[in-house]
Amino acid sequence: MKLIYFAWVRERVGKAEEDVVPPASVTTVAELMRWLGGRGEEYAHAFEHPKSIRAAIDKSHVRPDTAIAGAREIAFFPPMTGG
Amino acid sequence: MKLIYFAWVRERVGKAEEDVVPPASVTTVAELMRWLGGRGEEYAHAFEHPKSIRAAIDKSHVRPDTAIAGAREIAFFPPMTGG
Amino acid sequence: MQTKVRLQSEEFDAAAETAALTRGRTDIGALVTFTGICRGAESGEPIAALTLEHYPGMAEAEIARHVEEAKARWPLLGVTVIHRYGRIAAGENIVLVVTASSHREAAFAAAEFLMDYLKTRAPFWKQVESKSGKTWVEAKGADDAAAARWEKPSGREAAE
Amino acid sequence: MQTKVRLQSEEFDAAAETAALTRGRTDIGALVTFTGICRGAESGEPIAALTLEHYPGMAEAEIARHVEEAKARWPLLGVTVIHRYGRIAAGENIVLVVTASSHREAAFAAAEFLMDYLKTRAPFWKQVESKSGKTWVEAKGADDAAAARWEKPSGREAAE
Repeated sequence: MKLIYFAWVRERVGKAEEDVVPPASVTTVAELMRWLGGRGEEYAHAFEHPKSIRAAIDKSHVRPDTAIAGAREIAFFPPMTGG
Repeated sequence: MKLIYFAWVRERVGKAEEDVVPPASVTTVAELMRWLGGRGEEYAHAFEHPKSIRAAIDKSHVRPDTAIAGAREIAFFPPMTGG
Repeated sequence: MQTKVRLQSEEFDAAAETAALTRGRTDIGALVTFTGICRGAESGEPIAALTLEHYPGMAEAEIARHVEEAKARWPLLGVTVIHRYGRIAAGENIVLVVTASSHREAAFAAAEFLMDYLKTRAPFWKQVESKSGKTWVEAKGADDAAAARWEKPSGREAAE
Repeated sequence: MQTKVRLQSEEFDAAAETAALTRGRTDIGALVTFTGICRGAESGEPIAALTLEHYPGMAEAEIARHVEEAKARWPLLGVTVIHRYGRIAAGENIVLVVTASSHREAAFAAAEFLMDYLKTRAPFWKQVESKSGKTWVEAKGADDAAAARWEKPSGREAAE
Protein backbone atom coordinates (compact mmCIF):
# COMPACT_ATOMS: atom_id res chain seq x y z
CA MET A 1 0.00 0.00 0.00
CA LYS A 2 1.01 3.59 -0.62
CA LEU A 3 1.64 5.88 2.33
CA ILE A 4 1.65 9.68 2.03
CA TYR A 5 2.87 12.13 4.63
CA PHE A 6 2.09 15.82 5.00
CA ALA A 7 3.47 18.82 6.90
CA TRP A 8 5.67 17.93 9.91
CA VAL A 9 4.92 14.23 9.57
CA ARG A 10 6.48 14.42 6.09
CA GLU A 11 9.42 16.46 7.38
CA ARG A 12 10.14 14.06 10.23
CA VAL A 13 9.80 10.91 8.13
CA GLY A 14 12.00 12.58 5.53
CA LYS A 15 9.93 11.61 2.52
CA ALA A 16 6.56 12.58 1.00
CA GLU A 17 5.44 9.04 0.14
CA GLU A 18 6.49 5.42 -0.03
CA ASP A 19 5.16 1.94 -0.65
CA VAL A 20 5.06 -0.44 2.30
CA VAL A 21 3.91 -4.00 2.97
CA PRO A 22 3.07 -4.19 6.67
CA PRO A 23 2.82 -7.67 8.28
CA ALA A 24 -0.61 -9.31 8.39
CA SER A 25 -0.85 -8.63 12.14
CA VAL A 26 -1.21 -4.90 11.40
CA THR A 27 -4.93 -4.44 10.77
CA THR A 28 -5.90 -0.91 11.91
CA VAL A 29 -4.68 2.63 11.37
CA ALA A 30 -3.43 2.77 14.99
CA GLU A 31 -1.51 -0.49 14.56
CA LEU A 32 -0.02 0.81 11.32
CA MET A 33 1.24 3.94 13.11
CA ARG A 34 2.77 1.80 15.87
CA TRP A 35 4.46 -0.44 13.28
CA LEU A 36 5.77 2.59 11.35
CA GLY A 37 7.13 4.04 14.60
CA GLY A 38 9.37 1.01 14.92
CA ARG A 39 11.00 1.43 11.51
CA GLY A 40 13.83 3.72 12.63
CA GLU A 41 14.67 6.96 14.40
CA GLU A 42 12.92 9.33 11.96
CA TYR A 43 9.72 7.26 12.08
CA ALA A 44 9.92 7.00 15.87
CA HIS A 45 10.10 10.81 15.99
CA ALA A 46 7.27 11.29 13.48
CA PHE A 47 4.89 8.90 15.24
CA GLU A 48 5.89 9.48 18.87
CA HIS A 49 2.51 11.13 19.66
CA PRO A 50 0.01 9.16 17.56
CA LYS A 51 -2.90 11.11 19.11
CA SER A 52 -1.72 14.26 17.36
CA ILE A 53 -1.65 12.56 13.96
CA ARG A 54 -4.68 12.32 11.70
CA ALA A 55 -5.16 9.73 8.99
CA ALA A 56 -7.07 9.35 5.72
CA ILE A 57 -7.69 6.20 3.72
CA ASP A 58 -8.17 6.75 0.02
CA LYS A 59 -8.69 10.48 0.67
CA SER A 60 -11.35 10.16 3.39
CA HIS A 61 -10.79 10.96 7.06
CA VAL A 62 -10.63 7.82 9.23
CA ARG A 63 -10.31 7.10 12.93
CA PRO A 64 -7.43 5.14 14.51
CA ASP A 65 -9.57 2.01 14.88
CA THR A 66 -10.45 1.89 11.17
CA ALA A 67 -9.35 -1.29 9.38
CA ILE A 68 -6.70 -0.82 6.70
CA ALA A 69 -7.66 -3.89 4.66
CA GLY A 70 -8.16 -2.95 1.00
CA ALA A 71 -6.65 0.51 1.37
CA ARG A 72 -4.73 1.72 -1.67
CA GLU A 73 -3.47 4.98 -0.16
CA ILE A 74 -3.12 5.90 3.51
CA ALA A 75 -2.15 9.45 4.48
CA PHE A 76 -0.79 10.68 7.82
CA PHE A 77 -0.76 14.33 8.76
CA PRO A 78 -1.09 16.78 11.67
CA PRO A 79 -4.46 18.32 12.58
CA MET A 80 -5.55 20.53 9.70
CA THR A 81 -4.95 24.29 9.77
CA GLY A 82 -6.59 25.49 6.56
CA GLY A 83 -9.10 28.26 6.02
CA MET B 1 -43.88 70.43 20.29
CA LYS B 2 -43.19 69.08 16.84
CA LEU B 3 -44.64 65.73 15.81
CA ILE B 4 -43.28 63.68 12.89
CA TYR B 5 -44.95 60.68 11.31
CA PHE B 6 -43.42 57.97 9.14
CA ALA B 7 -44.62 55.18 6.82
CA TRP B 8 -48.26 54.18 7.31
CA VAL B 9 -48.66 56.40 10.37
CA ARG B 10 -47.81 59.35 8.10
CA GLU B 11 -50.16 58.10 5.38
CA ARG B 12 -53.08 57.64 7.77
CA VAL B 13 -52.61 60.95 9.57
CA GLY B 14 -52.28 62.58 6.14
CA LYS B 15 -49.29 64.74 6.95
CA ALA B 16 -45.57 64.25 7.60
CA GLU B 17 -45.30 66.64 10.54
CA GLU B 18 -47.14 69.25 12.56
CA ASP B 19 -46.86 71.36 15.70
CA VAL B 20 -49.20 70.54 18.58
CA VAL B 21 -49.79 71.79 22.11
CA PRO B 22 -51.32 68.91 24.08
CA PRO B 23 -53.11 69.68 27.36
CA ALA B 24 -51.06 69.53 30.56
CA SER B 25 -52.80 66.27 31.52
CA VAL B 26 -50.95 64.50 28.67
CA THR B 27 -47.62 63.54 30.25
CA THR B 28 -46.42 60.31 28.57
CA VAL B 29 -45.95 58.97 25.05
CA ALA B 30 -48.90 56.59 25.51
CA GLU B 31 -51.13 59.44 26.68
CA LEU B 32 -50.05 61.54 23.74
CA MET B 33 -51.05 58.74 21.34
CA ARG B 34 -54.44 58.44 23.05
CA TRP B 35 -54.95 62.20 22.84
CA LEU B 36 -53.91 62.27 19.16
CA GLY B 37 -56.35 59.39 18.46
CA GLY B 38 -59.18 61.68 19.57
CA ARG B 39 -58.35 64.45 17.12
CA GLY B 40 -60.43 63.16 14.20
CA GLU B 41 -61.09 60.20 11.96
CA GLU B 42 -57.65 60.03 10.31
CA TYR B 43 -55.92 60.18 13.72
CA ALA B 44 -58.29 57.57 15.16
CA HIS B 45 -57.32 55.29 12.26
CA ALA B 46 -53.59 55.97 12.61
CA PHE B 47 -53.51 55.36 16.36
CA GLU B 48 -56.17 52.63 16.66
CA HIS B 49 -53.52 50.03 17.63
CA PRO B 50 -51.02 51.97 19.77
CA LYS B 51 -49.08 48.77 20.50
CA SER B 52 -48.01 48.55 16.88
CA ILE B 53 -46.66 52.10 16.89
CA ARG B 54 -43.12 52.96 17.98
CA ALA B 55 -42.02 56.39 19.19
CA ALA B 56 -38.85 58.41 19.39
CA ILE B 57 -38.21 61.59 21.38
CA ASP B 58 -35.57 63.87 19.91
CA LYS B 59 -34.37 61.02 17.68
CA SER B 60 -33.99 58.35 20.39
CA HIS B 61 -36.27 55.33 20.78
CA VAL B 62 -38.58 55.64 23.79
CA ARG B 63 -41.16 53.42 25.47
CA PRO B 64 -44.85 54.31 25.85
CA ASP B 65 -44.42 55.23 29.53
CA THR B 66 -41.68 57.77 28.79
CA ALA B 67 -42.49 61.33 29.91
CA ILE B 68 -42.84 63.85 27.10
CA ALA B 69 -41.89 66.88 29.20
CA GLY B 70 -39.15 68.88 27.50
CA ALA B 71 -39.43 67.03 24.18
CA ARG B 72 -38.79 69.16 21.12
CA GLU B 73 -39.61 66.50 18.50
CA ILE B 74 -41.67 63.36 18.93
CA ALA B 75 -41.86 60.83 16.09
CA PHE B 76 -44.41 58.05 15.60
CA PHE B 77 -43.83 55.16 13.21
CA PRO B 78 -44.48 51.45 12.62
CA PRO B 79 -41.92 48.82 13.72
CA MET B 80 -38.77 49.31 11.66
CA THR B 81 -38.09 47.23 8.54
CA GLY B 82 -34.65 48.36 7.44
CA GLY B 83 -31.58 46.35 6.58
CA MET C 1 -9.77 51.63 13.54
CA GLN C 2 -11.52 52.72 10.36
CA THR C 3 -15.25 53.39 10.70
CA LYS C 4 -17.56 54.53 7.95
CA VAL C 5 -21.33 55.02 8.24
CA ARG C 6 -23.17 56.41 5.25
CA LEU C 7 -26.79 56.88 4.22
CA GLN C 8 -27.40 57.55 0.56
CA SER C 9 -30.04 57.24 -2.13
CA GLU C 10 -27.60 56.22 -4.88
CA GLU C 11 -26.29 52.69 -5.47
CA PHE C 12 -22.99 51.69 -3.82
CA ASP C 13 -20.07 49.52 -4.91
CA ALA C 14 -19.49 46.80 -2.31
CA ALA C 15 -16.16 45.78 -3.87
CA ALA C 16 -14.81 49.35 -3.73
CA GLU C 17 -15.88 49.63 -0.09
CA THR C 18 -14.13 46.43 1.00
CA ALA C 19 -11.03 47.47 -0.97
CA ALA C 20 -11.04 50.83 0.82
CA LEU C 21 -11.26 49.11 4.20
CA THR C 22 -8.31 46.75 3.64
CA ARG C 23 -6.00 48.86 1.45
CA GLY C 24 -2.40 48.92 2.65
CA ARG C 25 -3.11 46.92 5.81
CA THR C 26 -1.67 43.60 6.93
CA ASP C 27 -3.33 43.34 10.35
CA ILE C 28 -6.68 42.19 8.95
CA GLY C 29 -7.01 38.40 8.84
CA ALA C 30 -10.76 38.12 8.36
CA LEU C 31 -13.15 40.24 6.34
CA VAL C 32 -16.91 39.64 6.36
CA THR C 33 -19.12 41.45 3.87
CA PHE C 34 -22.89 41.34 4.01
CA THR C 35 -24.84 42.76 1.08
CA GLY C 36 -28.61 43.03 1.27
CA ILE C 37 -30.17 43.04 -2.19
CA CYS C 38 -33.66 43.96 -3.39
CA ARG C 39 -35.24 40.69 -4.54
CA GLY C 40 -37.51 40.54 -7.58
CA ALA C 41 -40.29 38.78 -5.70
CA GLU C 42 -41.82 39.10 -2.25
CA SER C 43 -43.95 36.23 -0.91
CA GLY C 44 -44.15 34.78 -4.42
CA GLU C 45 -45.41 37.97 -6.08
CA PRO C 46 -43.10 39.76 -8.53
CA ILE C 47 -42.07 43.19 -7.31
CA ALA C 48 -40.72 46.09 -9.33
CA ALA C 49 -38.98 47.98 -6.57
CA LEU C 50 -38.80 48.87 -2.89
CA THR C 51 -39.08 52.36 -1.51
CA LEU C 52 -37.22 52.93 1.73
CA GLU C 53 -38.40 55.75 3.93
CA HIS C 54 -36.08 56.80 6.75
CA TYR C 55 -35.88 59.22 9.64
CA PRO C 56 -33.02 61.56 8.72
CA GLY C 57 -30.73 62.31 11.63
CA MET C 58 -32.04 59.48 13.76
CA ALA C 59 -31.06 56.77 11.24
CA GLU C 60 -27.43 57.93 11.14
CA ALA C 61 -27.31 58.22 14.93
CA GLU C 62 -28.82 54.76 15.51
CA ILE C 63 -26.42 53.10 13.09
CA ALA C 64 -23.39 54.94 14.48
CA ARG C 65 -24.42 53.95 18.02
CA HIS C 66 -24.61 50.27 17.06
CA VAL C 67 -21.28 50.43 15.26
CA GLU C 68 -19.78 51.80 18.49
CA GLU C 69 -21.38 48.97 20.43
CA ALA C 70 -19.97 46.40 17.99
CA LYS C 71 -16.50 47.95 18.38
CA ALA C 72 -16.82 47.71 22.17
CA ARG C 73 -17.91 44.06 22.02
CA TRP C 74 -15.47 42.64 19.47
CA PRO C 75 -11.85 43.37 18.55
CA LEU C 76 -12.60 44.98 15.20
CA LEU C 77 -10.09 46.60 12.88
CA GLY C 78 -12.62 48.29 10.60
CA VAL C 79 -16.37 48.67 10.04
CA THR C 80 -18.30 50.06 7.10
CA VAL C 81 -22.09 50.41 7.04
CA ILE C 82 -23.93 51.87 4.07
CA HIS C 83 -27.73 51.98 3.97
CA ARG C 84 -29.71 53.28 1.03
CA TYR C 85 -33.05 55.09 1.10
CA GLY C 86 -35.50 56.06 -1.63
CA ARG C 87 -36.50 53.88 -4.56
CA ILE C 88 -34.46 50.70 -5.03
CA ALA C 89 -35.10 48.52 -8.09
CA ALA C 90 -35.03 44.72 -7.98
CA GLY C 91 -31.45 43.47 -8.15
CA GLU C 92 -29.99 46.65 -6.64
CA ASN C 93 -28.23 46.78 -3.29
CA ILE C 94 -30.02 47.98 -0.15
CA VAL C 95 -27.47 47.68 2.62
CA LEU C 96 -23.79 46.88 3.10
CA VAL C 97 -22.03 45.82 6.30
CA VAL C 98 -18.30 45.13 6.21
CA THR C 99 -16.40 44.04 9.32
CA ALA C 100 -12.67 43.42 9.58
CA SER C 101 -10.81 41.69 12.39
CA SER C 102 -7.72 39.58 13.02
CA HIS C 103 -9.87 36.47 13.32
CA ARG C 104 -13.09 35.29 11.80
CA GLU C 105 -15.20 34.89 14.95
CA ALA C 106 -15.24 38.63 15.70
CA ALA C 107 -15.84 39.61 12.08
CA PHE C 108 -18.78 37.21 11.67
CA ALA C 109 -20.36 38.06 15.05
CA ALA C 110 -20.11 41.82 14.51
CA ALA C 111 -21.59 41.63 11.00
CA GLU C 112 -24.55 39.55 12.21
CA PHE C 113 -25.07 41.82 15.23
CA LEU C 114 -25.12 44.91 13.03
CA MET C 115 -27.53 43.34 10.52
CA ASP C 116 -29.90 42.15 13.26
CA TYR C 117 -29.94 45.64 14.74
CA LEU C 118 -30.37 47.40 11.40
CA LYS C 119 -33.39 45.16 10.76
CA THR C 120 -35.11 45.97 14.04
CA ARG C 121 -33.83 49.29 15.43
CA ALA C 122 -32.66 51.54 12.61
CA PRO C 123 -35.57 53.83 11.56
CA PHE C 124 -36.18 52.62 8.01
CA TRP C 125 -39.46 51.44 6.53
CA LYS C 126 -39.77 49.38 3.39
CA GLN C 127 -42.62 49.72 0.96
CA VAL C 128 -43.06 47.13 -1.78
CA GLU C 129 -44.13 48.21 -5.24
CA SER C 130 -45.92 45.51 -7.22
CA LYS C 131 -48.79 45.10 -9.69
CA SER C 132 -51.28 45.13 -6.84
CA GLY C 133 -49.99 48.50 -5.61
CA LYS C 134 -47.78 49.68 -2.79
CA THR C 135 -47.65 47.84 0.52
CA TRP C 136 -45.66 48.50 3.68
CA VAL C 137 -43.52 45.51 4.66
CA GLU C 138 -44.48 44.17 8.07
CA ALA C 139 -41.81 43.69 10.72
CA LYS C 140 -40.95 40.05 11.30
CA GLY C 141 -40.94 38.39 14.69
CA ALA C 142 -37.93 36.38 13.54
CA ASP C 143 -35.94 39.60 13.20
CA ASP C 144 -36.83 40.67 16.74
CA ALA C 145 -35.79 37.24 18.00
CA ALA C 146 -32.50 37.50 16.11
CA ALA C 147 -31.81 40.92 17.62
CA ALA C 148 -32.77 39.73 21.11
CA ARG C 149 -29.93 37.19 21.19
CA TRP C 150 -27.45 40.08 21.49
CA GLU C 151 -29.21 41.67 24.43
CA LYS C 152 -27.49 41.67 27.76
CA PRO C 153 -29.17 39.84 30.62
CA SER C 154 -29.40 42.92 32.86
CA GLY C 155 -27.91 46.36 33.35
CA ARG C 156 -26.20 48.31 30.67
CA GLU C 157 -22.67 47.07 31.38
CA ALA C 158 -23.52 43.71 32.91
CA ALA C 159 -22.41 41.21 30.31
CA GLU C 160 -19.87 43.28 28.42
CA MET D 1 -28.05 26.72 -7.70
CA GLN D 2 -24.59 27.89 -8.67
CA THR D 3 -21.72 26.07 -6.96
CA LYS D 4 -18.02 26.72 -7.48
CA VAL D 5 -15.16 25.05 -5.62
CA ARG D 6 -11.65 25.90 -6.69
CA LEU D 7 -8.14 25.27 -5.36
CA GLN D 8 -5.41 27.39 -6.85
CA SER D 9 -1.96 28.77 -6.10
CA GLU D 10 -2.60 32.16 -7.68
CA GLU D 11 -4.37 35.10 -6.01
CA PHE D 12 -8.14 35.48 -6.54
CA ASP D 13 -10.42 38.49 -6.96
CA ALA D 14 -13.16 38.35 -4.33
CA ALA D 15 -15.16 41.12 -6.01
CA ALA D 16 -15.16 39.33 -9.37
CA GLU D 17 -16.31 36.12 -7.67
CA THR D 18 -19.25 37.75 -5.89
CA ALA D 19 -20.18 39.56 -9.10
CA ALA D 20 -20.16 36.23 -10.97
CA LEU D 21 -22.43 34.68 -8.34
CA THR D 22 -25.08 37.40 -8.45
CA ARG D 23 -25.00 38.48 -12.10
CA GLY D 24 -28.39 38.68 -13.76
CA ARG D 25 -30.25 37.28 -10.75
CA THR D 26 -33.02 38.88 -8.69
CA ASP D 27 -33.76 35.98 -6.34
CA ILE D 28 -30.76 36.67 -4.08
CA GLY D 29 -31.63 38.87 -1.10
CA ALA D 30 -28.55 38.23 1.04
CA LEU D 31 -24.93 37.76 0.08
CA VAL D 32 -22.25 36.93 2.65
CA THR D 33 -18.59 37.04 1.68
CA PHE D 34 -15.82 35.82 3.92
CA THR D 35 -12.25 36.57 2.92
CA GLY D 36 -9.37 35.10 4.91
CA ILE D 37 -6.23 37.19 4.53
CA CYS D 38 -2.59 36.47 5.39
CA ARG D 39 -1.73 38.76 8.30
CA GLY D 40 1.65 40.41 8.59
CA ALA D 41 2.17 39.21 12.15
CA GLU D 42 1.48 35.98 14.02
CA SER D 43 1.47 36.02 17.84
CA GLY D 44 3.17 39.42 17.78
CA GLU D 45 6.06 38.38 15.54
CA PRO D 46 6.24 39.86 12.01
CA ILE D 47 5.82 37.24 9.31
CA ALA D 48 6.80 37.43 5.67
CA ALA D 49 4.51 34.78 4.27
CA LEU D 50 2.58 31.59 4.83
CA THR D 51 3.08 28.41 2.90
CA LEU D 52 0.01 26.23 2.56
CA GLU D 53 0.54 22.56 1.94
CA HIS D 54 -2.51 20.56 0.86
CA TYR D 55 -3.54 17.03 -0.02
CA PRO D 56 -4.49 17.21 -3.73
CA GLY D 57 -7.65 15.33 -4.53
CA MET D 58 -8.73 15.01 -0.91
CA ALA D 59 -8.87 18.79 -0.36
CA GLU D 60 -11.25 19.30 -3.31
CA ALA D 61 -13.40 16.33 -2.22
CA GLU D 62 -13.64 17.48 1.40
CA ILE D 63 -14.61 21.02 0.42
CA ALA D 64 -17.16 19.83 -2.16
CA ARG D 65 -18.66 17.46 0.41
CA HIS D 66 -19.11 20.29 2.92
CA VAL D 67 -20.59 22.57 0.28
CA GLU D 68 -23.14 19.82 -0.45
CA GLU D 69 -23.89 19.55 3.26
CA ALA D 70 -24.36 23.33 3.50
CA LYS D 71 -26.77 23.18 0.54
CA ALA D 72 -28.72 20.42 2.26
CA ARG D 73 -28.94 22.35 5.53
CA TRP D 74 -29.82 25.83 4.31
CA PRO D 75 -31.86 27.22 1.38
CA LEU D 76 -28.89 28.53 -0.58
CA LEU D 77 -28.98 30.06 -4.05
CA GLY D 78 -25.25 29.98 -4.67
CA VAL D 79 -21.94 29.02 -3.03
CA THR D 80 -18.37 29.79 -4.05
CA VAL D 81 -15.34 28.45 -2.19
CA ILE D 82 -11.80 29.23 -3.31
CA HIS D 83 -8.80 28.06 -1.28
CA ARG D 84 -5.23 28.86 -2.19
CA TYR D 85 -2.16 26.72 -1.62
CA GLY D 86 1.56 27.40 -1.94
CA ARG D 87 3.30 30.56 -0.78
CA ILE D 88 1.03 33.43 0.24
CA ALA D 89 2.57 36.79 1.12
CA ALA D 90 1.30 38.99 3.96
CA GLY D 91 -1.73 40.97 2.80
CA GLU D 92 -2.73 38.41 0.16
CA ASN D 93 -5.93 36.39 0.27
CA ILE D 94 -5.96 32.78 1.52
CA VAL D 95 -9.56 31.70 1.28
CA LEU D 96 -12.90 32.94 -0.01
CA VAL D 97 -16.38 31.74 0.92
CA VAL D 98 -19.40 33.37 -0.70
CA THR D 99 -22.94 32.28 0.15
CA ALA D 100 -26.14 33.61 -1.39
CA SER D 101 -29.69 33.11 -0.17
CA SER D 102 -33.07 34.85 -0.10
CA HIS D 103 -32.56 35.80 3.53
CA ARG D 104 -29.57 36.64 5.69
CA GLU D 105 -29.87 33.88 8.31
CA ALA D 106 -29.10 31.10 5.81
CA ALA D 107 -26.30 33.02 4.13
CA PHE D 108 -24.57 33.83 7.43
CA ALA D 109 -24.99 30.33 8.88
CA ALA D 110 -23.72 28.57 5.75
CA ALA D 111 -20.67 30.85 5.48
CA GLU D 112 -19.73 30.27 9.12
CA PHE D 113 -20.34 26.52 8.81
CA LEU D 114 -18.09 26.31 5.75
CA MET D 115 -15.32 28.34 7.37
CA ASP D 116 -15.43 26.29 10.57
CA TYR D 117 -15.15 23.10 8.54
CA LEU D 118 -12.40 24.44 6.28
CA LYS D 119 -10.42 25.31 9.42
CA THR D 120 -10.71 21.87 10.97
CA ARG D 121 -11.45 19.26 8.27
CA ALA D 122 -10.05 20.36 4.92
CA PRO D 123 -6.53 18.91 4.50
CA PHE D 124 -4.42 22.07 4.46
CA TRP D 125 -1.45 22.85 6.68
CA LYS D 126 -0.10 26.33 7.25
CA GLN D 127 3.56 27.04 7.74
CA VAL D 128 4.65 30.48 8.93
CA GLU D 129 7.77 32.08 7.50
CA SER D 130 9.41 34.60 9.81
CA LYS D 131 12.88 35.77 10.86
CA SER D 132 13.18 32.87 13.26
CA GLY D 133 12.55 30.36 10.47
CA LYS D 134 9.63 28.26 9.34
CA THR D 135 7.08 26.94 11.82
CA TRP D 136 3.98 24.82 11.34
CA VAL D 137 0.85 26.52 12.68
CA GLU D 138 -0.75 24.49 15.46
CA ALA D 139 -4.42 23.61 15.25
CA LYS D 140 -6.55 25.63 17.67
CA GLY D 141 -8.96 24.09 20.14
CA ALA D 142 -11.23 27.08 19.51
CA ASP D 143 -11.58 26.02 15.87
CA ASP D 144 -12.58 22.48 16.86
CA ALA D 145 -15.13 23.91 19.28
CA ALA D 146 -16.50 26.18 16.54
CA ALA D 147 -16.83 23.24 14.15
CA ALA D 148 -18.44 21.05 16.83
CA ARG D 149 -21.44 23.38 17.12
CA TRP D 150 -22.61 22.24 13.67
CA GLU D 151 -22.47 18.55 14.52
CA LYS D 152 -25.72 16.67 14.62
CA PRO D 153 -26.60 14.91 17.86
CA SER D 154 -26.73 11.50 16.19
CA GLY D 155 -26.46 9.76 12.85
CA ARG D 156 -23.87 9.48 10.14
CA GLU D 157 -21.99 12.71 10.75
CA ALA D 158 -21.88 12.42 14.51
CA ALA D 159 -19.17 9.77 14.51
CA GLU D 160 -16.88 11.53 12.07
